[in-house]
Amino acid sequence: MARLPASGSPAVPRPGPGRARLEPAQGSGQGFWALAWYRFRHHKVALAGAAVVLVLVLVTLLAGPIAPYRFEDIDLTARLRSPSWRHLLGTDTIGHDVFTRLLYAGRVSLLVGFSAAVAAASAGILIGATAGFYGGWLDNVLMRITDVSLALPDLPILIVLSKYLGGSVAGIVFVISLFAWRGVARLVRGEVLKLRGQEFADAARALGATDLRILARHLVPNTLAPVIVAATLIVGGAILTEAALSFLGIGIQPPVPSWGNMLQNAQDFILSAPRRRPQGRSGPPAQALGHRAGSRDA
Amino acid sequence: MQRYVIRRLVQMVPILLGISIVVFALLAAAPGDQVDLLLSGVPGITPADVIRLKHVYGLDEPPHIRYVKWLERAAQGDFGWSRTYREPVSTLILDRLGNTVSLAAGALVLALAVAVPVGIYSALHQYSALDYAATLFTFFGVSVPVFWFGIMLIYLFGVNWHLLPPGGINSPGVTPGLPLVADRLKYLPLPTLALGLVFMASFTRYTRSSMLEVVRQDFVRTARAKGLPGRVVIRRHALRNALIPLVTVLGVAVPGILAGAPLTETVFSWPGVGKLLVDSTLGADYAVAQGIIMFIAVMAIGANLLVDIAYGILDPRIRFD
Amino acid sequence: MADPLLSVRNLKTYFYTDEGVVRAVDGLSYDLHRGETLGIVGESGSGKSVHALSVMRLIPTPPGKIVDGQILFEGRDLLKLSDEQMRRIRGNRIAMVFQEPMTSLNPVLTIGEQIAEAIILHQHLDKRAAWTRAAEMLERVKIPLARQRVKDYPHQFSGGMRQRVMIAMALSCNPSVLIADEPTTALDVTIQAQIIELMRELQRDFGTSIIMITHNLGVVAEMCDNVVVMYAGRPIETTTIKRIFQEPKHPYTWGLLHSVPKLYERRERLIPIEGQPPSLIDLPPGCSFAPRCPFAMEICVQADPPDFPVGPTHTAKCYLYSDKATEKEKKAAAAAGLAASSLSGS
Amino acid sequence: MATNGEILLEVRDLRKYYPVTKGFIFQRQVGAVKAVDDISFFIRKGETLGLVGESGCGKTTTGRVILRLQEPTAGQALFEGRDIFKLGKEELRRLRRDMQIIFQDPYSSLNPRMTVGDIIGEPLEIHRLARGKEKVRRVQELLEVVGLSPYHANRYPHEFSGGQRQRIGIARALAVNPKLIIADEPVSALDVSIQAQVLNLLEELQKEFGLTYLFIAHDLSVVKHISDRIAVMYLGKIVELAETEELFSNPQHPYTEALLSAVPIPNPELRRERIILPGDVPSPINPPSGCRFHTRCLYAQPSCKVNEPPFADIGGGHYLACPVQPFKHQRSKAAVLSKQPAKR
Repeated sequence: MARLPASGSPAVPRPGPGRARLEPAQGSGQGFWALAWYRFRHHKVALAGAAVVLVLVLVTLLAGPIAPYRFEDIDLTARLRSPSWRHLLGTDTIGHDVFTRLLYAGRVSLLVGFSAAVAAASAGILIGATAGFYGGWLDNVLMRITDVSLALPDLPILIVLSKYLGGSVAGIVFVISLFAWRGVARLVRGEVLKLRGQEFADAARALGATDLRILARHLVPNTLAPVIVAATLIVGGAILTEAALSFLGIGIQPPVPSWGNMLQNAQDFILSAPRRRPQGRSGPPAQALGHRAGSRDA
Repeated sequence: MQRYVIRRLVQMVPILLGISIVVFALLAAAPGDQVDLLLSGVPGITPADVIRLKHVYGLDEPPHIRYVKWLERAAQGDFGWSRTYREPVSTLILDRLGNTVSLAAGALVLALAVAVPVGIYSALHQYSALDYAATLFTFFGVSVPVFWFGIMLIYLFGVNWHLLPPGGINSPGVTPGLPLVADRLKYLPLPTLALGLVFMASFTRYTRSSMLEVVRQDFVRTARAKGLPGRVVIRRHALRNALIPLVTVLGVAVPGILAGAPLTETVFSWPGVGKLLVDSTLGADYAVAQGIIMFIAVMAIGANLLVDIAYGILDPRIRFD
Repeated sequence: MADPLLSVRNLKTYFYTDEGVVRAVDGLSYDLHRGETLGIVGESGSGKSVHALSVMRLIPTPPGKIVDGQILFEGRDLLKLSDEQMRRIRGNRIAMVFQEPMTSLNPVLTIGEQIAEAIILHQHLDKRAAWTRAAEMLERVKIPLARQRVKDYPHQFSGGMRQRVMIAMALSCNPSVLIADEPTTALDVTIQAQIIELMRELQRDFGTSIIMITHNLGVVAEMCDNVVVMYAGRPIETTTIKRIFQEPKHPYTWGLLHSVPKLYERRERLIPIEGQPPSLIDLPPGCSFAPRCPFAMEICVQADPPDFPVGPTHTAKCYLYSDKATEKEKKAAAAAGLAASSLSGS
Repeated sequence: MATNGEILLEVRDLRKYYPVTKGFIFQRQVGAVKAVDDISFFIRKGETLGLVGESGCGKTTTGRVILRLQEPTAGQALFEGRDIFKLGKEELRRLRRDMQIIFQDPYSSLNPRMTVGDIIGEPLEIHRLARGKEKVRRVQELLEVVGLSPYHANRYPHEFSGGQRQRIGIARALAVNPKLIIADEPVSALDVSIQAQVLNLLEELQKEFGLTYLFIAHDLSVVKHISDRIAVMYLGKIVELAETEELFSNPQHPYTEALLSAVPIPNPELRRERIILPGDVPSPINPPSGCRFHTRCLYAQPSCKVNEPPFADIGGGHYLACPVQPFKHQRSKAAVLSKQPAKR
């Protein structure tokens, strides 16, 4: 991995008096969460993204009541229909209602996305915090592995893996988290290393706090903000990866709908029946867009 | 510098060994091998045949022995034999590597060519209309999956408007030489754009934020205090400092592009190693899959090495380390 | 005395932030004469550095803006010049040295390039001559092996050496005004002594007028002829170097002098200035120091005091020196040591 | 200051080297940064020992190693006769009630995610000194002791100014009723008008609670103000140690002399010829041979390059590491200073 230029220089400048600080020093009277909420509210893009995500989550969770059909329902008499009041987004090659399947597929996607993010973030925090806090050879080996594996293109390996482990939602979540924890681990390790050198961590040690207490009360809570951002990115990334794998035919298998396998279906159809509009076009992109937007700077 | 490069090259050896072990282990752990597949495919095969075949292929040996044997042969350029294509894996890969590399290189160049100027403009004219447009584009770019965007491109340019071929790499029956190259140029734009979009977006974002950060640095203020005109301050003082970190992003982008290749190539029926990987995985052609992953790993790690070296050349703080 | 070289009149620089308008500099006036070293003293947030960037017209806009005032340099108002005209003054007639030597030089250019570019720009020398001059300047600031070191990059120099490079760069076009913004704050004390010595020597040789911005009263005493003390964006006392230390008139100046421990003075309890510096967003209506002032009167919280003359070349922004203060109040202040105080021995 | 001469902490031959390593996976040591290299001193009960030096001289490392925030390379540190460096984990945890630290940076020394009450209450929790209502009461008491208000307990660090944060840090250190406090540049990040408030507070607390301070700083006037005795460090070594008055009126080491003369005096009448040391402080990775100061010393003899001077008492508890004492008569340059009123 390329090293970024170190800012460390022989004479560390003291944060001496005379340097202007423009941040409000006193009297604002808010806790950390209040401050975070304040910033978030004033970030229009983040707010818009969050709104989109919220709507999507609600809609997919309520897929049962909302959807007009069951996802496996097939109407062989009504194949490849254009959007109509009966089939809001039309039907696919074998007569599935596209709108219904889009909703259920969203459920699968969100499930995969959130599960992978939670699994990867937990593993990442655990490994990253241990490596960063204890250092030494363990850290060295762990980080070399992460460095190298981060330099590898993950999708090709995922493709091979999911051929055997995929197919089911659980399998896909497992395979995706297998690769997603590395980023979190590296992030947490970096943050922990930085925080460990901060004086409040030393203060806790000087007070006689145990390692566990220092980690749990002082270090990890301070890494959570960037971890949450990274985790939301994992949600988006996992949804895309699942879609990609399903699109290639090695992810979620029909009849369970997934945005990926629906697109695969659509592609076959575009090339074979060129005059129709492809279906599912607003699915994954809008979803992912919401996620990315929502996670940025949050 | 020379010693540094040599040291890094030597370091690549254990890394590649590690990767090959991991990949080999993963494939070995996968249920079902070539013979098991035969078992379900060929009628009338007996258990005795299975034992005999497994022995012929060396599959009855423990995995570590098999790995060592594989490694021995791989070191001599022999990555095994493809069952489906009935060709040596190395020939198979080398035949298609060119297609993938040209696609990836095209995507990278396209991404950079758009991202760097847009990112710089965006940073220097923060909150301008174009900055907002660029930001919006960035969101779009990083959110859109390659395969969806590819299908849309095919649908619009290939199917609806008939401007460009919807897939493939060459029209049938084109004579080799210049006509072939000219013909190829029609097939390149869509997959290149599809593959390059994400990187275009993320490079733009990176250039913009990097530039914004540099412009706030003390030394830029020093340059202004010298009375240098604004463009000189930007060109001589800000730009280089802002673009050096972009090199790091390139290092991360190369594996990313190689990762995107299977999808793009599948969507556009582009005969590269990515599509080959997908096909061979679907067809349980292990030797091919393993070979391709090793090739991709070498390319990714090689790119990383180049990035490190480039960094050393560009940044005097590292050059004089 | 002749006309001042640089004359700042009622300068106001505000920053428009989400939290409100930060009045970083709020009505600063002073004169700088030829060959003079003027100290601008204040704590963090007093507006001394923002003022320096205002004179250079380097305030980042937005959020900052010079909203009022004049900066007369050789009779011309710098605030009325076009960008192009101002550019020709910056680095040429008025140069600046910054606080952080570690980050103020471009890491990817050699120091020769960085010094020479200003010389080429303003003195219209060719590249070769500019580099020769750059090397000469490095010699002037006593960098060993200067002729070879022009080809080195900033990271190959220590903090003290980088500050020398900054000074060489600033003086390379022989400016008439040098603004030094806390040039020694980031440095160790023995290195600080080297730099102060160097600046004094160069001022003798080049005859540059210096505006020395610092929070360190010792540095002021060592280098300056006259002093402006700033508090919360406003100048509260202006006088000569001797009078500021012997007869500080403003309660803040007085408090500042008593709150720092002295190296060669009998050990006694320090008299701190109580309370915290005010936020520059919600300044109190009266004197901004009134909430911390031990001598504050009723009028002090109602109206911002103007400058009162308290000596031939001495003004203080304090109602104690007006007829608003009763004899009793004046006496109380005098009894506490203010006004009549001369720093015994020190 | 009430010192009864009893020694609270004695440091003997303390060394702290940081290995300089190279290598990708298998790191090998190629050298060492000798941050602290064989120093010895003691602190008496109730006194303040000032440790002064320029950046990189090892003064901060010394403080942290004594607290075992970093492990020493060699040496002993006897606290009430027990060697701190030999304590087991649990014994060390108990010792932390007796030794505390106050940090330089009021911004990074308080956990931004905890309320002031949690920050000050944490030591009470860790050592099970108080819980529930009792803890709340103790925290409020401590806040008052350092000059803050009890209602500040519910606020977060970012709502306070630098000086107030430093008070919070002091309250945290006081919570365990320590005997020794290592104050690591406690006022150098503060504005001058605030420095005095904190210095006065530290002095008051010392009187009230009978505290012993190891006061680490680079600002000589501050160290002079607060210390009973002062140790001067240069490049990992203590070069001189003496009673404050003695050190200032009779500095013996050429480095001490230069350091004193380098401090700008806030008195324009006293513009004086100063001793300007040539060059920069050398790197602690390859410190100069012999006396480490010889490369910048104005009085260096050829032998200084070779022989490392011993650190010895030259009489009256004045310790010095310099074989040449040439400048009793050469000190005319700083003579102006002796015109000051007598100090005793």
